Amino acid sequence: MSHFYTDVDHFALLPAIILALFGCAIFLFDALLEARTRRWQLCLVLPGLAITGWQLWKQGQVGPFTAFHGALTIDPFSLFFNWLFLLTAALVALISYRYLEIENEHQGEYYGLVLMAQAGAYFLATGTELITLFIGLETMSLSFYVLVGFLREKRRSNEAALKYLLLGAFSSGILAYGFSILYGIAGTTYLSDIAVAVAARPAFDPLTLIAILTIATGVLFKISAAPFHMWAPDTYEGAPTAVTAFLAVGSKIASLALLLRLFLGPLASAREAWEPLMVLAAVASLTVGNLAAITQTSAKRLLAYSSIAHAGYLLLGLIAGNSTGLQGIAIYTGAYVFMTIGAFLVLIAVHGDEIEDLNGFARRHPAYAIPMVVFLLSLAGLPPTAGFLGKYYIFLALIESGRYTLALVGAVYVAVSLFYYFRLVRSMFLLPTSLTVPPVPTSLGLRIALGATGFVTLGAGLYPEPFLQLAARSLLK
Amino acid sequence: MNLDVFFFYAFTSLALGGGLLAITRRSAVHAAIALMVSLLGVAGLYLLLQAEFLFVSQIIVYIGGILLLFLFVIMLVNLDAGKGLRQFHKNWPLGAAVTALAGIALAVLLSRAQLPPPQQMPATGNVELVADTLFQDYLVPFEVASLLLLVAVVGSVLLARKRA
Amino acid sequence: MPWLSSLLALPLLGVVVLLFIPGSARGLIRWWANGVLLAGLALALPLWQHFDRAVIGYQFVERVPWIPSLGAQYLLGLDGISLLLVLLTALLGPLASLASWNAIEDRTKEFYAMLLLLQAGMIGLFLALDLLLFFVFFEVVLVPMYFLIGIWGAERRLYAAIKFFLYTLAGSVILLLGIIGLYWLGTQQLAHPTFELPELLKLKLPLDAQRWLFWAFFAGFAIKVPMVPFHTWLPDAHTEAPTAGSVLLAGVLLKMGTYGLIRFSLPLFPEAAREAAPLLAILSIVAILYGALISLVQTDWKRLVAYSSVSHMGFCTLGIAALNANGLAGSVLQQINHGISTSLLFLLVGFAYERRHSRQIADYGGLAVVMPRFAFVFAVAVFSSAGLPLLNGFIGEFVILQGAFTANRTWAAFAVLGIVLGAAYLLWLYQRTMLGDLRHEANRGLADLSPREWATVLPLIALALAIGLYPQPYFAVLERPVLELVGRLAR
Amino acid sequence: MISTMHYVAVSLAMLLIGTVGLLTRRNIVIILMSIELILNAVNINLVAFSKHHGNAAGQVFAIFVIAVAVAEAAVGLGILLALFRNRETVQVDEIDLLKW
Repeated sequence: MSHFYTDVDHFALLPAIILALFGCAIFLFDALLEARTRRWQLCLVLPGLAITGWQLWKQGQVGPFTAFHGALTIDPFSLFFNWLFLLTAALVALISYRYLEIENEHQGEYYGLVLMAQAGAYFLATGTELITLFIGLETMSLSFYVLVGFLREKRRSNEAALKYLLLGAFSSGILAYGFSILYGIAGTTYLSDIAVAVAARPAFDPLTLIAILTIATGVLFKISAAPFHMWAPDTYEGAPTAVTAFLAVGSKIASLALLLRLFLGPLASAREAWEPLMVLAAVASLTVGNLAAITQTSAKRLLAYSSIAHAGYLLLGLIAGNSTGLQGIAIYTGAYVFMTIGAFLVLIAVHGDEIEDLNGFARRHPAYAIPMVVFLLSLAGLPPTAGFLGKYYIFLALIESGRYTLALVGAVYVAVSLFYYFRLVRSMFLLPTSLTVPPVPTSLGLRIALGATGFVTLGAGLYPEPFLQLAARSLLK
Repeated sequence: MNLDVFFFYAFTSLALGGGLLAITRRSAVHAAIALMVSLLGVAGLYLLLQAEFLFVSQIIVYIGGILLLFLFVIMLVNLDAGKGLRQFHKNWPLGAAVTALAGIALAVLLSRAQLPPPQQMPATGNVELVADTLFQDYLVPFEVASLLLLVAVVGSVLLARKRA
Repeated sequence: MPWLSSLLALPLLGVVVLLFIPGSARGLIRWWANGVLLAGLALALPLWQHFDRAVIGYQFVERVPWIPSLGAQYLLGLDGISLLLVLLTALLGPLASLASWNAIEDRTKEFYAMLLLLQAGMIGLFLALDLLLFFVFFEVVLVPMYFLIGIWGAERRLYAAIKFFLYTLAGSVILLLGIIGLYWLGTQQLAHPTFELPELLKLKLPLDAQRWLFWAFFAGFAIKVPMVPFHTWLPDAHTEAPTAGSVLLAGVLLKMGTYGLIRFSLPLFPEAAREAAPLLAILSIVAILYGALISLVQTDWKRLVAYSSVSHMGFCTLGIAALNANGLAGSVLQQINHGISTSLLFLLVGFAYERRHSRQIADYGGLAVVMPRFAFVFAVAVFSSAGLPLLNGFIGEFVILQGAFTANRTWAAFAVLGIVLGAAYLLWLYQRTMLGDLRHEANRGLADLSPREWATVLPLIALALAIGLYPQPYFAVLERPVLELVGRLAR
Repeated sequence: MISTMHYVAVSLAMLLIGTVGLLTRRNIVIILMSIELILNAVNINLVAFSKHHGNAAGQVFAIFVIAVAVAEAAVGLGILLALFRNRETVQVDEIDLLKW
């Protein structure tokens, strides 16, 4: 091996290589398949993810290390997020195929793009260098733009993709502008060196402030936090439901990883400058997300606004700034993956986007409706579910750090959120069936995903110890 | 007046003037031409900054590639059919106001900014220097960029192709 | 034998088995659910024998680590206060279920599943000695009750169900913040994280922290009781709920608030409690009088009983506000009494509703002519609720008044006025529904109590008489924990 | 003499022009052009800082930004074509970027 591509480098890059290889294989293999046999693509997707997981596991066996002169860092942080991406991608693949068949858009490229998005996300969790992070982010975002527009015949899907692309590209541009300022400050793009340079500058240094403002704008866009959330509802609504789930989970937590890497890394020393901004964004997200969700008539839009509120809770964990807060973010994101995908997969089973479409669903399909109650309780943050633990840790972190008002705001919005989440329960259980009952696209994949998400959401709530241990080991160094 | 200063202002006015024209034109074709002017101005700035490789890339990739793509699409979908319609959002003052506020804030900050002391560029040629940096320090993004372009190709073909 | 866990697990086991019974086998479902609840009662009753009245602290304690990272445990235990409430729950569960035998035709399986879940949640709540576990049960109870009201309730059930849920939840999230705050202070002082009540009782909290935490806990419990400014969810929920829901809501769920105040708020934050007691008392008196006055003008039978709950729970909180042995012991006993008498009232209203499908008082009148046995039982219920001597209500209210009188004579005077008003609206209700001539032809053919209905009301009547005639055993059970609590409050 | 800060100022101006275009125009192709302007603003910064710090990292970053610009334009125009196929205009009122 030459000196600029060592074994260590290879080891650090391997999961992404595997994902890319399987992605390419899927693109090629697709030409051989008929529409009806396309679900065989899962035979490439799932093994690809499994091998990636095997590599991640091997990475986890060694201690933290860096590769490519520090461009990549394999540490508990990266592993935690990569495992979540892996689970997300697997669940999304499982819930997608029947949905796409019904929508008559079952193309192999779909799975390839899912893997490519995950490969991009890999660099968001692992990268510790600005260009790597930027290119990783763009690879992921680009895959998402295409996935959102995947229902090419549907205008809603086109428009959603276009809106997402325009605002996504804009936010990437602003983010890149912030990166360029960081480079201007430090003369290097490696985060560890930038951290030193930023720490050496005085408090409230103008250049650092510009970098913080622009980077915060860019990243808050990506995690759909207010006031940069305006793309989310339309995009979530127009995208194919399986992609909406992927977007709400994969894209959000990958961008969260980027946000944490930047604000707890190079920008950590400027906390007093960015903390007020984050407080504003968090409170705005909670307010906008929760209040706007109340008035929605579309279940997808409702969940979109609720995901804005979840971004607010995650930011609260960052604001608290102690180890409990980080642990809270880890637990919250972990729970978020399962409960959100679970909720969207039930929407896929309902085969309708409007809240009305859920009417009487519990009578027809209790096996989907009952887990949905668990997901919604978890999203609201009630015990005994995984979502409760996330909120518990976030509140604990805020109280530990003396931010009582923020804790109170967060707690009050739990009650507000229950109101709109339970509008879905009301539709499913308390209202009579609507006249037009669409077919339910159940499939083995959907059932497996339902079982897995339901089991984790409830199981982690009833016996959380293993999950807390995992989370404690992941974000704390 | 120093020649450098003259060129700086000349290229700057091209870049910014072209940009302003590009976002205000009614006709998309005119906008594209204005954008070309702007990008040429930016390329000139690269030259002033002794980034020859980027100067060439800017001209080939942007003006040769991206702009052509724009024009191609404009012709294909007959964008100028919409010329008679309203060109700005109903709530454009909001967008403009937000931008103005952000601009003022950033400008004020920028006017107080202190850069670290400047360094001298190594004496090696620009292309060589860029190549060295790219392939030694930035191998990862280089490899990931291939993924990025692959996604772009697959995605744009997928979206643009007619249903079989 | 892990006695308390079995008590908790039995209804859950019942739910699991129930899931495998086909929904069409209604008879089997009914028998099974009622059997499970009855078995739960049979399991709970011997606790009364085995409970050692001389022991200070908790008995039958079971401790299993649950979330070691947080220091939360699966910690169950009983003292005299919780013993009485557990027994009340164990009794009311099967009665509520039995009363619904014919009333629930639609989605029977789901109904009984919810009832069993609710039973597990209620029992767990009174057994939990770990604050986090307590909070989990506090929230868990909401979901089945939401469905009970929302699916099997009356016309405005959708509104009532979500209103009930939201009000309680709004209080409980603030309670959660209080629990977290206490936990955080505890972690600092005890050097290890814990939610264990006996451990947390060792804390020395500064007055300032006590105040904040007291009011946070208060928010959660006061909405649940409900105390007066927060009571507006109660009439809707009680009125719209099916009979079983009303019985358990009034009989058990309301006690969660008062139980929480006695179990947590007072001993954990004694100084803040002393400060807050006058306000608590004033709110209680307002509740007593306001609830009684509103009851006077009700035209809806069930709504009247619901508002009478506001008034009666006011007595329970007044006893708590007295902060002395009589007040507290009377408060606990009155909670039991209210559970008995109000459940009885709701059961009877339910029986009448099943026959006539009307809750309007004006639609009845002279029922004593066609349903003499019903009228007799209703008389017992009304007398018990109004606090007539020789029945249970009298004992509870009397002891509370003693406590209140010791604490502040004015409070007692106003509370007495409440008793008078209570007698007035209850007796007037009796007169309008049972006495006089049969005004409506539709009422002429009404059948009297069936054996199943007798079975549901007899235990309650017997208990009302037993407590009224010979209350000593209950006070004996309460003596230790109440004195212990008074000791803490006096310190 | 022209300092690095001059270039940074030009870059900021360009960024603002792009942002205004993006937030006020309805023609989607012109919005895409605004994004190109923003990315060019980034590049001016990067190249200027690259000279300032005497290393080529900024120029390398700029190359990647150009690659990203190409990719975004390609996908954006692809989506535009798909949309155009379903409706015959690109003056899209529904794509109101400021709506929330």
